[in-house]
Order: sequence, then C-alpha cells, then structure tokens
Amino acid sequence: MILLLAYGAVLLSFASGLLALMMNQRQMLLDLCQYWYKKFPDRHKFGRSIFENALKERRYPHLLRQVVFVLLGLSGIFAALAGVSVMLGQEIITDQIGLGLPWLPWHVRFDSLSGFFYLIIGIAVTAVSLYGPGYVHAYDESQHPFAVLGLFTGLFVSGMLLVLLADDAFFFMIAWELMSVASYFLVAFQHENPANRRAAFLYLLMAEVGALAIILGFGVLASFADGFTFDALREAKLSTTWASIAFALALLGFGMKAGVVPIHVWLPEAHPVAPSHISALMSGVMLKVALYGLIRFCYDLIGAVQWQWGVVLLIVGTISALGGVLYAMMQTNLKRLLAYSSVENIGIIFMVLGLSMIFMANGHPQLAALGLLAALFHAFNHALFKNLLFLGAGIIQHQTHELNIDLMGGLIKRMPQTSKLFLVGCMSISSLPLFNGFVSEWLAFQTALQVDILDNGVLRSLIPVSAAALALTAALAAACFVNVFGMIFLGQARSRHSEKAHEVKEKGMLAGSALLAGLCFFIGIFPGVIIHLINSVAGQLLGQTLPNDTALGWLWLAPVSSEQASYSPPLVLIAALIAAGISFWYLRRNPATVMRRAEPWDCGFGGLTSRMQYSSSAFTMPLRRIFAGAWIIEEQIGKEMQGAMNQDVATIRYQLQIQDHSWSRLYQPIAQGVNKLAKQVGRIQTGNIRVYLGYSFVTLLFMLWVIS
Amino acid sequence: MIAAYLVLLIPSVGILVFVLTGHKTDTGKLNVRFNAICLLATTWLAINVLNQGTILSSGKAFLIDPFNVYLIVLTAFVGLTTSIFSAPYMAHEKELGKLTDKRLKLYYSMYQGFMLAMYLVLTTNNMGVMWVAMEGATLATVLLVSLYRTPESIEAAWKYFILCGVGIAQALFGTILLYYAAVQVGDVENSLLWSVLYENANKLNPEILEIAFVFMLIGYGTKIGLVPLHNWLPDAHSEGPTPMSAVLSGLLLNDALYAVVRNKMLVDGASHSNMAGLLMMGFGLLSFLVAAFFLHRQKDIKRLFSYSSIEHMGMMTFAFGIGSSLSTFAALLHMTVHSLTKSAIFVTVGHAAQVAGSQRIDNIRGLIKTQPRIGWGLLIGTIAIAGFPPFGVFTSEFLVLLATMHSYPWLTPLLLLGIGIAFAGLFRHIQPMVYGDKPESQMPVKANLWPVMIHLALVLWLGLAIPGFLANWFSQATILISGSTPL
Amino acid sequence: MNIGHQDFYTQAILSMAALVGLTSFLMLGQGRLLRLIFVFALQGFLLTLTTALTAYSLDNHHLYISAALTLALKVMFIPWMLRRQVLLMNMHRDIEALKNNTAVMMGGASLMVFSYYVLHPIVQTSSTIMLNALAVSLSVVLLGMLLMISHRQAVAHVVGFMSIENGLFFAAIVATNGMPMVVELGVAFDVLVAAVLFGIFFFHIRTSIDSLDVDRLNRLHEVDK
Amino acid sequence: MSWLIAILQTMLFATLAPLLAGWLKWCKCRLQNRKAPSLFQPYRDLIKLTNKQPVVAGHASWLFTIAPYIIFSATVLAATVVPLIAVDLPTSASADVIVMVGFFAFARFFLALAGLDIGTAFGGMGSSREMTISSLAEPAMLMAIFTLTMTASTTNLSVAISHVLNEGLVLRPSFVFALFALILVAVAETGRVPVDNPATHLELTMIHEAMILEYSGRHLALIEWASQLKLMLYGVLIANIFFPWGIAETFNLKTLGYGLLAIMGKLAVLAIFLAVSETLVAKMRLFRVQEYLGFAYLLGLLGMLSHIILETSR
Repeated sequence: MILLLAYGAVLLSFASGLLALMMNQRQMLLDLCQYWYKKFPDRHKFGRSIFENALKERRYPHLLRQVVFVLLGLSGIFAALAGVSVMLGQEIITDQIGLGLPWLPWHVRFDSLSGFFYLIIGIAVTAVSLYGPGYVHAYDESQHPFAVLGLFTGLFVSGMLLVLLADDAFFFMIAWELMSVASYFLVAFQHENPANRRAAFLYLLMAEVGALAIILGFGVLASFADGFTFDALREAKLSTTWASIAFALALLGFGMKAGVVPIHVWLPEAHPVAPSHISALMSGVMLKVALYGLIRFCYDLIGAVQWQWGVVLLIVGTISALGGVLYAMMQTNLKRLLAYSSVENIGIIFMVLGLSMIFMANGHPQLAALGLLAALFHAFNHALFKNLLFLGAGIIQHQTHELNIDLMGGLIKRMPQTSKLFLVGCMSISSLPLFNGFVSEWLAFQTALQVDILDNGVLRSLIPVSAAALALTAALAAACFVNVFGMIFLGQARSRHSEKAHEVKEKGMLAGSALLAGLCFFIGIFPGVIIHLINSVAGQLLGQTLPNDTALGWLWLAPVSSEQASYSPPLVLIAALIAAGISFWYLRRNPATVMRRAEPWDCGFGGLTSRMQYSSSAFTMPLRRIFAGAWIIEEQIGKEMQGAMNQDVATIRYQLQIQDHSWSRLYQPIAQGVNKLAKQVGRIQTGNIRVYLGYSFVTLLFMLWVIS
Repeated sequence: MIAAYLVLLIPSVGILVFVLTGHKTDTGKLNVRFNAICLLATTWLAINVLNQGTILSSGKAFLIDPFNVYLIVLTAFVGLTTSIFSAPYMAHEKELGKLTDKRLKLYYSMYQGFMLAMYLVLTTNNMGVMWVAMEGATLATVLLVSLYRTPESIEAAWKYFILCGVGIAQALFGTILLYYAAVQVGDVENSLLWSVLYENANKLNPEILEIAFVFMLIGYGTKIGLVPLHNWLPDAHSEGPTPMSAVLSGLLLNDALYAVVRNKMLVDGASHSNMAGLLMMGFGLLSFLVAAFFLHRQKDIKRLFSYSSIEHMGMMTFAFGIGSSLSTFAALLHMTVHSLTKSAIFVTVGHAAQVAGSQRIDNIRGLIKTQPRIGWGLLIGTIAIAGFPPFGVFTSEFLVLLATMHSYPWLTPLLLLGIGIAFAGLFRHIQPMVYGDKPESQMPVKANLWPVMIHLALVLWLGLAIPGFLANWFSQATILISGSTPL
Repeated sequence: MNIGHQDFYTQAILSMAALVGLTSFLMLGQGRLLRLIFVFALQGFLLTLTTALTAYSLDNHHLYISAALTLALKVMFIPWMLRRQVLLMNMHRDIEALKNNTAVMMGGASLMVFSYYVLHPIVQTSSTIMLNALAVSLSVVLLGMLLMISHRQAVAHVVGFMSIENGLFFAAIVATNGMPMVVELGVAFDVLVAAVLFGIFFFHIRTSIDSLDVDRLNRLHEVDK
Repeated sequence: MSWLIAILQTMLFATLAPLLAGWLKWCKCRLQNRKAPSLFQPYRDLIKLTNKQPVVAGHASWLFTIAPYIIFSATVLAATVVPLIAVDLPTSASADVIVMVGFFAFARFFLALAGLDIGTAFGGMGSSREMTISSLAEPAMLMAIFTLTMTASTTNLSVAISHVLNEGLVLRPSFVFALFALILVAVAETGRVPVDNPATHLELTMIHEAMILEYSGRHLALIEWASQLKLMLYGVLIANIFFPWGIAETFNLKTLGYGLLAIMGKLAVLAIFLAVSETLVAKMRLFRVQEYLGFAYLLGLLGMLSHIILETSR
C-alpha cells in the first residue's frame, strides 16, 4: 500500500510531464475526438460535450496547464503521504521492477530515510503545483513552450523520487542522471539569454563530473562486493583506505550536487536562471537529494564511518556555510542571493552531519542520532523556507519584472500578502526563535556542545570553533536577510517597475507560498512532530533513537536530557503573546495618543527621495570591508569634474563587481588547461597526408618493436 | 541459410538496378525499398539464428553466430533508416544544384555497394574475404566522399583512400601471416576459415599470431579510427554527404572493430599472454582521450561528431581489450547503441546544416526556434551520446567503468577524465547551436525525422531494459569472446 | 644454412627476393616519375616471374592465374595508366627534389634489418630461407610506405601504394604459395578498382588544385596558424 | 508557586531596568564632574514618552509601528530566561541560553528592519552597522557561553548557575577568560562606549540611535525600555554566572529578599565599573570594532582551550 503510494507519486509526476507534451497536439486530439464520435455517434453524449468544451481553442491551454499541475500536486501529496506512513510504520519495503540489465532488475527499497526525503519532496512539490499555474501563465507559448517546461518538470520530480527509491547502483545512477538532465533542460528553458545558456552548460558539466565521481564511488564498493545491488554493497568488506577513497568520491560527487564550497560555482549560476518554481525545487529539494545520497552512501552502504570523515565534513561544511553566506550577502540579484544562501545551509547540514559521524565513530550512537536529527531537520526546514523564498522571489519577479534588489523598495505596501509570507521566510532562514530554522540550529548547537564526551583533544577544540563559525553564519544570515527584506519591501521604490507593482491576482501563487509559510511557523512551534518522524530514520539507520518525549512533556524539546537543555516553543509563543498583548493594550488605551502621520525629517534638503536610501551594497559595505579577503572585489569610482579649477564633482559613477574566489582559482585554470591541451592535441591533425602516413608507419614500427 | 544469401543478393541486385536504370525521381524510394527488404531478410536470418543457434553454411563460406547476427540486423536497420533520411536529403541537395543525376546514380549504386560490402564483412567465414570486403567498402565509399567535387571533399577522399588503403594493406599482411600460421598446422583449403581457425586456435603458433595481430590491429584500426591512425576519419566524415557520414560512423567503424575482435579471439586462443588485449586497451584509451580533446576545437559540426565517433570507438576497443565478460558485454552493447545514436545524430546534423545552409558551427544558431524538431533531436541525441541515462549509452559506459574498476582500477580516472572532457567538448558546441534566438536567414527545411525518433526510442529502450533475445545474444557473444558469462 | 645447399627453386626465389628488394630501393630514390613507373613495372614483372616459378615448381595451377593477373595488372595496366596520366598532365619533365635522400636510403636499409628482426620468432616454424624471403617482402611493404612518406607527387603515392601490394603479394607467394583462389581474385579485383579510382582522382585533384603535389592538399587541418 | 515567582521576577526585571540605567548615568555624571539627574529620571522619561502622541513618517509601513512591540516582547522574553533572584524557575527550562541569544536576534532583526522602513539614509546606516557588529559579536559571545556550558555541561542557565554554586569557589582560568570575553561582548551588544555611544546623535558615529531616529512617543519608549532591559540583562548574566552567590535556591521570602539585594549590589558595582570605563575610554572608529570583537572572540577561544587543556583531565 505504502509502496503503491510511492509508485503513484512517481507515476503521477511522470504522467504530468507526458500530459504537458499534449500542449501542441490540440488538433490531433480534436481529430481523434471527431473520429471517435463518427464511429460511435450515440455513445457518451455527456463525455463528448465535456471533451469538446475542453478542446476549445481558448480554453484548452489553460485547462491543460491546470490538469498538469493538478497531477503534479497529487504526486506531491502521494509522496508526502507515502513518506509519512513509511516513517510511522518504520517498515522497510523492497521490490523489484523488471527493467534494467538482464541480470540486474531495478531494485526498489523504501525505508524511513527515503520516506523522510519523500516527505520533503512531497511538500515542496505540492506547494509548487499550487503556485505553478499562475506563474507559467505569463509565459509566451511561442517563446517558452509549456510542453517543454511541463515535461521536464515532471521528469525532474519523478527523477528525484526514483533516486530515493533506488536500491541498486545502476538504478540509482539512472534516476540521478534523469534528475540532473531534466533539471538541465529547465535551467536552459529561457535560453535566449546567453548567461542562461552558460549557466546551463556549467550545470550539466558539473552534474556530469559529479555523477562520474559517484559512479566511481559505487565502483569502489562494487569491486569488493559481488553485484551492484545495495544489499551486496552493504556486505562489501572494505579496508579503511578503500572505504576512505569511496567516501572521498561520494563526497565529491554528492557535494558537487549539493554545492559545497569550492565546487559550488554552478549553483548560483544555474538556480537563478530557471523559472522560479523550478529554482525552488532545485534549491529546496534537489540539494536534499544529494544529501540523501551522501547519507545513504556513508551510513548505509559503507556502514563503518570513520571519525576523520566527520572532520572532513565538518571543515567542508564550515567553509561552505561561511562562504555561502558571505557570497550571498554581496549579491544584488535576489535569486542568486538565495542560491548562495542554499550553499550556506547545505554547509550547516554538512557540518552537523560531520558531527554525527564523529560521534558515531567514537562510539556514541545516541549523540550521532542527535546530529543526524539536527542535519535532517535542518534539511527539512531549509526545504521549506528556501522554497518559500524562491516562490516569493518568483512572485516579485512576476510583478516587477525585476530581480535586482537595488531596484526595488517599498513593496510592503503594494504587495502586502507577499511581503508577509516573505517575511516569514526571512525570519525562518535567519533562524529566529518561534520559526523552524531556529529549532534545527538550536539542535545543531546542542550537538556541538556534547563535544565534552569525546576523548580526542583536537576534536574537542575543533568542534566548538566550528560551532562559533556556525554562530557567525547565523548572524551573517540574519544580516543578509535584513538586507534582502529591507531592500525589497521597505523604504521607497527605487524603480518605476516596483513603484507600479501590485499584489498578484492568482490566488494559487499565494496559496503555495502560504502553505510553506504556515508549515515554517507550525514546525517552529511544534518541532516534535518532525522530530518524531526523524527518530524513526535514525532508528533504522543507526539503530539508535533519541530519548525524546521527555520527562518535561510533549511541549518541551529536550534532545539529550531536560537537565542539559530544553526548549519549549509553545510556551515561548504564549509568553511572547502575553508580553506583546499587555504592552499593546497598555500603551494604546489612551485615545489622546493616537498615532499621527507626518513627513519625515529630511534635514532641510527638500524632500526625501528614494535615491537617498541605503542600497544593498551600502548596507553590506562594513562587512565587505571587514571580510575583504573573502571576495575578489573590483571597485571603481569614476568622477567627472567640472567648474573653474576642475574641482567640482559633476557626476560620480560607482561600479562594484564581486567575484567568487573559486572561479578564478579552480575553474578558470582547469578550463584554460583543457583549452591549452586541446590546442596541443590539435597539432596532430596537420593536414599533410605524408605526415599522416608517417604516423601510421611509426606506429607500425613501434608496435612491432614492442612485441618482438 | 537462404536468408543469408538473400541478404547478400539483394544489395547486389540493387547495384545492378541502379547502375542500369540511372537516376530517376523515385530512385530514393527504391533505395528505401531495397533496404527494407534487406531488413526483412536479416530479420528472418535473425529468427533462424534465434531458433537454431549458430549457423554455418554448407561450404563453410558463411558463419552466422550471436556475435555477428545482431550486427547484421543493426546494419540493415541503420541502412534502412539512413536511406529513409537520404531520399529527401539528396533531393534537397539536388534542388540546391549541388548534385547532378549522374552523381546521384553513383550515390545510390554505391550505397548498395557499401551495404553489400558490410554484409559480406559480417557474414563471411573467410578472413581473406573479410579483408576483400573491407577494402571493397573503402572503394565503394571513396567516391561518395568526393561526391560534391569541392576541393575539400576531393582532398578528404584522397586522404581517406590512401590512408585506408595503406592501412588495410597491413591487415592483409596480417592475414597472410595468419594463413601462414594456419597452413603449418592444418589443411590448406580451409585454413583461412574463421571457424576452423577458432577450433584450432590453441595449435597455432603464438608468436606468428601476435605479429599478425599487430598488423591486423594497425590495418583494421585505421578503419576504426584509432589514434594516431585516425586522421582520415574526420575529413571523410565531414566532407561527404551526410547520409554517408551516418553509415560510415554507424556501420563501417563497427565492422572494422568486429574484424579486430574476431582476430583477437584467435590470438587469445593461441597465446596465453594478454598482449592483444593490452594493445587494444592502449590504443583504445589513447584514442578516447585524444579525441575528447579534439572535440573542443571543432568548427565544423560533422567533424565534431566524427571525433565523437573516434572517442566511442576508442572506448569500445578499450572495453574489448579488457576482455572480462562484463566489459565485453558492455562493448557489445555500446556498439549497438553508438551506431543507433550516432546515425540518428548525423541525420539531424544533416538537416541542421541544411537549415543553416552551412556546416560551420558558428553559422548554425537557434535551431530550436527555427525548427524545433531538428533542434530537440540534435540536443537529445547529443545528450544520449554523451552518456546520460536513461539512454543506452549510459548503460554501456557505466558497465565499462565498473569493469575497468574491477580489472584495472588505476585506469578509471583516465577514463573519467576522458568522459568529462568529451562531454564538455560536445556541449560547448551544441548548446549555442540549438539554443538562442534564430538568425534571420535560417529557414525550416522539409525533413523526415522519424528515423531519428525511432533510433532514439530504441536507444532509450535499451537503456531502460535490454530485451531478452538481445541480452541472450549478447551473453552468448560474450561467452564466445571472453569465455565467461557476464555475472 | 648456406644458399649453395639449397635447391634451384629456393635459390631462384631468393634471387628474386633480392631483386624485388632492390627495385624497392630504386623506387625510393627515384625523383623522375616515368622512371619510377618503369621500375614499378619491373617489380611487377619480377613478381610475375616468381609466381610463375612457384607455380611451375609446385605444379599449382591456380598460381598461373595469379601470375597472369599480376602480369596484366601490375606490369601492363597500371604502369600504362600511370604513364598515360603523367604524359597527359605533362609532368614527365618534372624532377622531384627529394630531401634527405641519403637519410631516407639509410633508413630504408635499416628497415630491412628491422624486418628481419621482427620476423625472427617465425624461424622456429620454417626454414631460414623462407624467413629471409618473408623479411624481404615485409621490407618491401615498409619501403613502399617510406616511398609515400618521402615523395610528394600523387603519382608516386600510387606507385608506393601499389608497391605495398606487391610486397604483400610476394609474401603470399613465398610464405604460403599463394592465398586461396577466392581471396586472390578478390584482391586482384580490389587492386583493379583502386587503380581505376586513382585515375579518376588524378583528374579531380588536378582540376581542384592545379597540381598533383599532395602537400598542397592541406585545407583540412586543425592547427592554429 | 514557582510560576508566580517567575512572573514576578520578570516584572522585577522590567521595573529595575530603568533604575540601572539611571544609576549608570548618575555614576557617569559624577565621574565627569557633572551634576547628575535623579536616579529615577529614566522612569520619568518613559512615562512622558508613553503619554505623547507618536508621530510616524507618512509612508511608514505596518512593520514600523509593530516593531517596537516585538522588540520589547522579545527582550522581555529573554529576561524571563535569566535567573535574577532565584534559580530553578520553570521559565528557564522553556528556553536556554541559546534561545536567549535567539530572542536578542529576533529583537535586532526587527529593529534593523524598522531602521530601513522609512528610507532615510540614517536608518539604513544604523541597521547596517548594527547587523555588522552583532554578527561579529555573536560568535564571541557563544564562545564565552560554550566555555561555561561545557563546564556545567548544560545550556540551561539556571542549571548552570546552580552548578557553579554547588561547586563553590573554584579558580578556573577558563572562567576568567570567558568573563572578560562576555564583558567585551556585552559592551558591544548594548551599544556602550567604546563601540557605540548612546548619548550621541552625531550622524557619522551613531549606530543604535540612528535606527530609532524616526521613532517617537510610546514607540520610542518601548525601544528605550527594551534597550535598558538588555543592558540589565547582560549585567545580570555576568553577575549571576560568574558570581552567583546570594541568589535564592529555595523559594521563601527571606532567600528571595537576599537574592534581590545581592543582585542589586552586584549590578551597582558592575555599573560603576562600566561608568568608569566609559569615562576613561574614547569611542572607537567603526572599522576598529572588528579588532575589538576579534579580541573578545580570542578570549572566548582561550577560555575554551584552557577548559579543554587545563581543566579536564583526560
């Protein structure tokens, strides 16, 4: 039954993709319809009228879009249901599908870990399918055919779901690459823009390299096992060295997809250029699938984790978290900023996962479970709020035709609904209490604080440092999102587009976002719901659950013991409401002190204009100066002088370009190296036939010499 | 067995008909019909093999075993679909005034001639005849390469002719040595028959066979396009008419590799050293890597894909060289999917070039906007050939990688490097061609893209599931070649 | 083993081998096309003699057919065709300046040694004499390639190509007393077609680049200039 | 009973906070040879402000008007967590020290947003600087807190304080480092000299004041009150963690009274220290703050390391 739900989710998303292909086939359907009714004129009168109505020229595309997204939404709901039920049942369901290699059918396994990620995907897809119809409505069919978008969205979602189901290396890779390729087409969807094409290319290239690394990782395991099924791989007995090689390959492969620094560069290029609801899925969900892969590979397949791997993950995660947030802060393109922020969050998840590994390898499975819990919980939360933010960004782009936050402003009054939803997202991602982001971060800190239990002094001093880095990351993220929200919604409009913007008419777009925002808040108040589910994952994966549902009762969250730490969001919420209520009531009781509105003080310069506001680059200037080494900064101030002695400044032009270090340090050298080598290799093809004959001659002589 | 004779007879009749009747408006369709009948005949042959197993003709002149039967069907199939593509394509070329009736007559008769040579290479049991047929294939196609009579095409044809001629002469020397070795042990009459040689392989003198194999490898390797013997290949593929490029890439290279593998089986039987395998691995890997780099510098779309053919042939050679059952299985599968995919790509490439009126990559832009089917066909074909699942090329590459990991783990990084670089090389050129806004001058052309769709659908099918009978053939061929079953 | 102890047939074969090798060297150093073609025809004639000799000594009838084919193709048809082309294109007065002629000749000589070295393992299975003859034929093949590498004229390339065929043919005769008939016929047919095609190509190349210098066939390359 | 005490304690917190501010100002004036205002001047200011009609910029959004309430409630919530006169209160179990930091972040988030809402240059400037400084202060603060929590192996403030109490007077080098780190952070976070100067409205130097420049009336009162509360909170944190003696461990009138007196005494002393340092030290340039906070972080790290190396024997 559960498996049926899981399959249903895959098939529904697949069907939605295929159905989208019918976009241009209206005429064919019409003909088919005619033919059918000519043949059976008196049957299905009722159905006929419905059908003909549906096939009317004006309604057909609209209707088809609706149906496609309904199917997608159903797929999401099915996935979420399947995920929850498998986690509640704590079952492991296996199956085989008769496809694949002759001696290796596709193996399927649906357990709690898969189920958890199924839930993440399910929620995200449901929200996106609510959101989608309104968003894609704006696309011009001849320029951006819906058939393409719908098809690859469906394939993308089903690819992600299949990755979670896969139980053999071959099937896993097929699903994995299906996911990559489908999302590549989505990135390249608006391909008339050269930047998008470049991003798509980079994305596919990195996906390919990552996939190769993963295949090799499986290959390492498989060479110690008989067969490619995960069951066989689990049995593989590896020496520590080989296991470490396999881990390194998996980290490279999955890390590339997840976008850890320094192999993250494709991510901020690719995610922003896709349509917003796809960016949401990519940033919010696809990265999680990479995380799933890593967890599956390390905890499940290799099994015996080494603490050194944990340290590697911890360091990589810390660098990613810090790097991600620092880069995010410097972006002015909203979606790019969000993409970098995904790098940051993935970094946090990796950090905590690293902690979990360290504890696991040091023989503290309970703390390992805590770490895993924090990592998975943060993954879940990130999926929620990053989806929400991307959807919000989509609404903003939809309404203002603009993504540069330095050209927005004042939208809080023109788009009140959106602004509230977006604020929830910003607060969650800044990990403020009462919202979900805080809970997982709190759990991460709690995990890090258990470090005293370890024997290794280096680890004991390393982990708190990384925890401090986590604190820095969180604070910077808060700064970053204050900037984002402030620039977009507060102040005065900085461009005509944002001045003329208004709230979206499509209710679905708001509903999709509202669903996510509501979940952000709900999970922030009742984190126990999710923790309970994750516990079953930890139980299956590590054989150890948290001693949760503590002595303090269900209102409290006390992961280790109530002595050590506890947090009760509902109580905090109640207290906050009381405090705010009292102050509100008390201060406004006097009718004489009703608020008065007036022009703000403009220092006597004659009116406040939007150009006097702080821009985002001004906002981040202090941090830019403090962490100057983190970026490649090109700042240019061009002054035009005038006046008698050429002393007065007539105009000032300020240009700021900020680049990623890994681009010039890692990618460009490789690209140049390949080009250089290709140039050298090109010299083989001289064009002279005598030289070619010479090659053949020399080869012959050489070979003869070799064998004799 | 009648089926086998029929397979050879039909193209011969085809040659005669085309030579005698000259070019008419419906010659293209007639060509399609000949190929269709041939496909039927091969299917019949395949069914025979399916029922009876290996067939050896009465005079032992022909041998149909699981290794070649699927190649025969594949040849007929690609021959058919390419002829479907070529009919409107050549008609369009004639409209443009590039070709005359006389040349079209040459084209169609040589098309059948080439098919005949291919069938002969595959069906014959005689290593000498195999050589003759292989040389015949060169001779049949060399005039087609220069069909347009441009300076470039003549140059390409000349290079093709000389390099392949000289190369294949080495193969004849190898064959003579093989014969020499065989004469030492057995009866003179049947000493060049592969079935006899294979039975007596362990009696043959290993030293002679090793030398013979070097000559064979160099000789047939020139036709496979192994680096550094490949130089003719991009020229010949890029300058001839596109249907020719499709069959050259899809069929001729396969058949040359087929010949090498047949010889390798003999050498492996005679000598216990893994010399033949190592040589093939070396050549294969070198070709694979060098071709991957070449991809980056291409300016001509057909050259681009001909280098990709070199790359894939390199991979197959490498896989056959490893010699384990898994890698052999992978190589057999790769032969199939590569042929299908590459010929499909060449079909779209041909149309794309017609759309843009040029083969230069820089001039082909915005195909998806100009003619979506061609654009998507090219893009998806490239995705498939670059080894993305769920297409079959992925399956075979995956298996090759795992097999390498099993047998020669330290070579896998090189292989991965090659795959990555090749992929980047392909896509950096493909993307600008299919994406973007369309240039003013580009106009849609009349194109029949069913072959492309069928090919890609087949490749997709092979990627998702290998049908039982094919898997069975592959396994039997694997047993034949490597001596053990795949897993 | 001393050559004096061999029977007449073997002595004859060895002499022929020496002469065939010599003709290859003569071709290698030859700059004038007409002389080159003449030497090539001479080589073909020697080949015919060898074949006939073998046929006679073994009383093998199908080798007579081979001999006749060789005579017709390699002594008459191809030289005639090439000569006609050369005269037609007015190239019989051109002398190709061969670079490093001495080095090429020395290289050719060492190739002969190399062939002997390569084929050494075969000694166990046959007489030294056979080996020598086989080594000579291999070196004829290699010298043919060297000829093509060192000469720029397309006509010389064809001669080189055909001389490789000669070497192969010689090897087939001396090592195995000819190939099976069907193969021989097939090879002969291929050679014939090839010769005809070469004729066509000369014409095309001539019209396209106004010369038969293969170094000028260099449009298709991938070197950054 | 304990809930009642917790609520009482929170109210006490809120009512005492202006007094501490007044005392601080008083000390400072005396030290600077100025005539000091009354100790209760802050109360008067607050009352005056609440009775005034607030004026809000014409295009301010709902966020601007709602922010003061949020800021105030978040700060009050933080106050519930910190044991003032008694330990073992239920409120400190509902949130630990990390949550407390979270409450501060919450308040700061809205304060910064409010600063950006009007669209004046000052507001943006203040928000930007505030967020910068706080993001640098946060790791230093957590480093210091980690030292404590690792010693007591809990993040629950109440439990941690009991732990210190039970242990008695132990000379821990890590505590010394952590104390200094926390003091440095507290100075930065509460916007005191040398990081910020609450008394100035000079546009180029102000941070906190720049953000609330547009506020008036009851809104301003709430924000002012919240910042006084925050100052006291940090004071209590330092006083009760490092010198917890005197805090009530059982709930009866006597111990609670002692606890109150003890904390008032400790805070008074701390305020004197602060006043002295504010008198002696000049305000720093903005771009030297990172060095200052870096030093705080270093102290915290040293504390942590000395805890690991010197204090645990493994």
